[in-house]
Amino acid sequence: MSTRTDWGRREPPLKGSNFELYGWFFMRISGLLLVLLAVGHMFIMHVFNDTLNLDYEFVAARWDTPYWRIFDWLLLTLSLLHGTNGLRVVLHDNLNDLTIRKLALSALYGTSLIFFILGTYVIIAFVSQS
Amino acid sequence: MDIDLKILRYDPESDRKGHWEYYTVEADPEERILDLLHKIKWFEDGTLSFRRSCAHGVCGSDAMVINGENMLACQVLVKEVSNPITIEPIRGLPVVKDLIVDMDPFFDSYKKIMPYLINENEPGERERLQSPEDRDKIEDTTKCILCAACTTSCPVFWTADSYIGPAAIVNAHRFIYDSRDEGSKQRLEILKDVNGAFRCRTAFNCTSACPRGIQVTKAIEDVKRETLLNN
Amino acid sequence: MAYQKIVSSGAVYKGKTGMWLYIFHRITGVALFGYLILHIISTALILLGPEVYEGAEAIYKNFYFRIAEIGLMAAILAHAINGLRIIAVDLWKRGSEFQKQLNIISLVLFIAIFIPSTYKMTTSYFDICLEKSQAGTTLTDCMIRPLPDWKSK
Amino acid sequence: MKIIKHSFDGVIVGAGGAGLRAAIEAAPHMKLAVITKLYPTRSHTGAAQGGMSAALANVEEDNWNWHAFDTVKGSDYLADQPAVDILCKEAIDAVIELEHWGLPFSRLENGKIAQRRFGGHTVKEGEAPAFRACYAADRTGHMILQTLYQKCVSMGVEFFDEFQVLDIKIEDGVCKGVIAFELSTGDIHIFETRAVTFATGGFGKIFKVSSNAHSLTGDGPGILYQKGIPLEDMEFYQFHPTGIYRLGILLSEAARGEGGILRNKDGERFMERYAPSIKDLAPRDMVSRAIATEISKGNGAGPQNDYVYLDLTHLGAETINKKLPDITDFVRTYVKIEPINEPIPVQPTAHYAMGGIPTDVNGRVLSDEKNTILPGVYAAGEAACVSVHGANRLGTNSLLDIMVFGKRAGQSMLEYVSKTKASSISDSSSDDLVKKINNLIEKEHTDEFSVGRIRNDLQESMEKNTKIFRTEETLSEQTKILEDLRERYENVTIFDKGKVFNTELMETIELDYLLDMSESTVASALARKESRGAHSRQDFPERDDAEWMKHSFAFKNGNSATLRYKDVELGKYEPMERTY
Ligand SMILES: Cc1cc2nc3c(=O)[nH]c(=O)nc-3n(C[C@H](O)[C@H](O)[C@H](O)COP(=O)(O)OP(=O)(O)OC[C@H]3O[C@@H](n4cnc5c(N)ncnc54)[C@H](O)[C@@H]3O)c2cc1C
Ligand code: HEM
Ligand code: SF4
Ligand code: F3S
Ligand code: FES
Repeated sequence: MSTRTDWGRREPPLKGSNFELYGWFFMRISGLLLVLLAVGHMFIMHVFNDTLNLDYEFVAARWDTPYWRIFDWLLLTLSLLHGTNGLRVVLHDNLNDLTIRKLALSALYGTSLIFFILGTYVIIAFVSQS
Repeated sequence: MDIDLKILRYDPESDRKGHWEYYTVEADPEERILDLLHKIKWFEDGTLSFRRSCAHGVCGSDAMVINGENMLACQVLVKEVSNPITIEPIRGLPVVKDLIVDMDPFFDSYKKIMPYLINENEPGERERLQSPEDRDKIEDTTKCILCAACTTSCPVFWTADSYIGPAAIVNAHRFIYDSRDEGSKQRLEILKDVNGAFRCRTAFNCTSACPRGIQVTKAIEDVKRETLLNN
Repeated sequence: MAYQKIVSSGAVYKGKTGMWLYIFHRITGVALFGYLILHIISTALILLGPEVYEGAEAIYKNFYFRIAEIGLMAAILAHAINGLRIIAVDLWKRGSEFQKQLNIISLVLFIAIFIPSTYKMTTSYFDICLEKSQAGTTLTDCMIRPLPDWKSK
Repeated sequence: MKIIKHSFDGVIVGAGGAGLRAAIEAAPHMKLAVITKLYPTRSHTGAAQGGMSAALANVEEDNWNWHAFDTVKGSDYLADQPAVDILCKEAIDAVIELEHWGLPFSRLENGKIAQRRFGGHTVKEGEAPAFRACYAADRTGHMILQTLYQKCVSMGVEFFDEFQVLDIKIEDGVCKGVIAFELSTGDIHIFETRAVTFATGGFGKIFKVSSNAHSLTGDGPGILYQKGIPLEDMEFYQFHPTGIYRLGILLSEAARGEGGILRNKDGERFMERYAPSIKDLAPRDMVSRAIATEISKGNGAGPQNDYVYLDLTHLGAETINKKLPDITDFVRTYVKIEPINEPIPVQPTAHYAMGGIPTDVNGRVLSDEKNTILPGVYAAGEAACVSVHGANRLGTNSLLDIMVFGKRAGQSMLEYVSKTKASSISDSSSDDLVKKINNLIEKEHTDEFSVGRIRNDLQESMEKNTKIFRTEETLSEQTKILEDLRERYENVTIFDKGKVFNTELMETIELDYLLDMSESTVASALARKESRGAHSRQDFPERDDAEWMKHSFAFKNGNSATLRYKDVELGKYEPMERTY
């Protein structure tokens, strides 16, 4: 047997980014939490209660307890993050032109950030007027 | 019996838009779709172009969309598909002529995952030992014939051509789970890229398309979990 | 040589259930994100006081919106259940082997929750409508007319 | 038509097992190009099923000398024994080397490479069937091809995929380069090089029912034959006993190695009568003749009494699914029966060319029967004739052949390149070829002279007249038919006038080689007045060692061949009667 030294060539060890892995994993974990938060929220507001009965007082009463404010803020944050990351993947899949993709992604991140700030502000700043 | 075929034709020199062409050929129910294509090519219309070689499903030349699904033309019999038979080139790769697509991007993806055994230890005079159980772990994925039926059936690949595709992941799996290989860390590193395994959205088209019956999605899922656990 | 990427054939790829579920999950996901944004806006109006908030809410108080609401419920429910299915396929070692069974379980689960919820949301609409309206109002009236503003009554 | 020029130290034509193995040897030390008309992984080596022999002795005592004995006896004593010794001795390293490169062999409980029985392989010179064939289920060739390609990828070997070589330039008896046609563009590429290895595989497409791929058209031998290089032992073409009825798709001998049995229409295990000691595991020529004899005696099954059964039903689902998964899948796909419960209809199928481009044991091409070496030209694999298979190849020895002699051809190339200076090739060297192609394209298309029809007639007539049993009469008839076909070929016309992927044009040129292969086969067969190995003359049923212990060399002479002969190189094994 001849002596060879090239048993399988090795490239310099790569250091790939974990972003995609974490993004993927986050989608599953946030999905699990959203089952509680989003589905829970929806059933409470739309099924067990009726939205016809939903008025200013109802909201004010709910946000009287900090727990519901935390619940809603978590829902806001997680669904925005989950949705944004989801849309990031959708844009990545469908826009092969790099400039267009970059623009679209920037718009997405900008929108999400604005609505995150707005939503957070509403939840924190709300003071019942009644 | 008479079989009607409807074939998507494209010729970069004269027909840049592509069109459907209709043929009728006489065939036995036991004949392969490939035999019908040959009848057209040899006795009717020599310009019809497609790849083929082995004619029994082991070389991976003739993946095409037959009645809306990816198959090897040499592996499907006339009696197994409904008449008329529509045939198109596989999707997501540039069409070169008729049913022939440019396979280079596909093979480039394959080459990216370091598809060769990596083990720097001197193996000695005799074979490396491997238990039958360890060998079984790679039984499924070593069957791959690189026909591209899986990759070109994947809805993610159709729109995002940078996606490395199921075939490359299957071949990475073949080495990652080989007890003799030591390069799995690097391969997982490559596959966790934006264009790697995490682009897969579990559509399962690949698994149904694979003419070798490889559990393609399962292999991809193994790789995803392996990446997660090893990080 | 300039190659054409795909000669468009106009024919649909006959994918399996997984492909359709993938498309479906994507559509519901994007739709839900759109709804989320609208929802944040409409909720934010609450800072402007009860009149503005309730004025905006009043737009929703008709039967057509109730149908849309059922649609929203269905979308969240379906996206959530399908999401759980995807999580099972991804994180459970043998998930991909039981793909067919998981599909069936998801469908059954969806129907089992969707139907009673829809029932509740529909009947509750009519109950409230009849309760708040003048005597003699029929179900058809409830369906075609916006709800009376019982607050100001 | 664009003409593009490249310059390399060496070129390998063909990326099957033999070509890739040569490339692995040569690539690290020179500027090498591998040109292949198919993507490398589409080569027909990938279709090989049963195994690759080497006396590893993993299951039981074994010895490469016994392997050599079996090979020589199997060859009906026509193989050159020194070459056989090399083959069998280097077999062991060849298998280990593949394992080290990652080939996923099936394994024994103790972790070693598994081995199975195969036709004609015995222990202690004929005592009992031997466990010698190393295998990976029934897709050994697939694994070999993949592993070699993977090795090439890891080494960064330069491939020209889907380039069809159509000509070689030899000036003053020295190789100058090859000329190839790029399928995707229709451009002509001139490869300036000092050394060329032909590893283009077999030419089973001269027959109608064949286990060979559509691409196996004898291009390498054809190109050289047209340049005046002879073809050796062309009368010996192997017919594999178990092809799927009518389709010819191979059901590996491994099926019988694992215990499968051949039965005639009455369910009788007829091989007991033809080879009492090893029965169904007799060499292929004998089993194929036995089947043909059964059929001609009316013992064949089916409405036309024209096939026999391969019975695996007693092996059990477990063995079948684990050891023969692919071939049983072929049966399910193409015959629509369940081989676990039903016997499979089979008939002999054209399988392997023992003959081909004459080479020495280092892969160097010989330009005549006096062992004159043609500098810079090499051949390996099924395209070549070393000769280690003689008049009949043993199963599993071909995968071995491509590994052992592929490597040696690569080494010879290296040695030659390191000793010679680069020479140049003129830009006009592709002129003949361009003219030939333009002629074909310009001719008005007529149905009568279409490639498909001529080839069809060729395959049908070869099937009828030159298959397992031959006589003076059938061979003379075939000679006449071939003359007629050649005349039609002169007028051949094509439909496709385009540049991009003009596969019709390529098929037309391949048909030329198929005709060459047929003409040399028939001429050699007509001349050899004896029966030996796969060459079975009903008018001369006996082997005639006094007169015919020699290799034939067929030189192209118009539409026929001139024959000359070379003595067989004998060794330690004395010719004896071949009984099993
Ligand atoms: C169905 C089947 C089963 C078999 N099973 C076994 C077995 O179990 N054991 C065993 O030992 N043997 C077996 N054999 C025999 C063995 O597989 C072959 O003899 C061997 O693989 C031939 O290898 P090769 O490298 O010479 O040619 P191939 O693998 O046929 O490769 C030929 C190459 O040449 C290229 N080529 C051809 N013409 C041109 C051209 N003009 N220009 C450029 N490139 C060209 C092709 O693209 C291809 O890459 C089997 C054969 C068949 C058909
Ligand atoms: C209720 C519980 C939810 C669960 C269990 C859930 C689960 C998931 C999962 C697992 C994915 C990844 C799909 C894949 O990788 O193939 C996903 C994608 C997505 N989700 Fe959700 N999700 C939920 C709610 C939401 C909500 C409320 C929104 C809206 C903001 C949303 C928007 C999206 C989007 C846009 C995607 C990307 C779709 C794609 O990549 O095709 N999801 N969801
Ligand atoms: S995994 Fe299956 S479908 Fe995909 S390339 Fe390999 S053999 Fe073809
Ligand atoms: S079809 Fe595509 S999305 Fe994943 S499961 Fe298969 S690769
Ligand atoms: S021709 Fe080889 S796979 Fe179909």
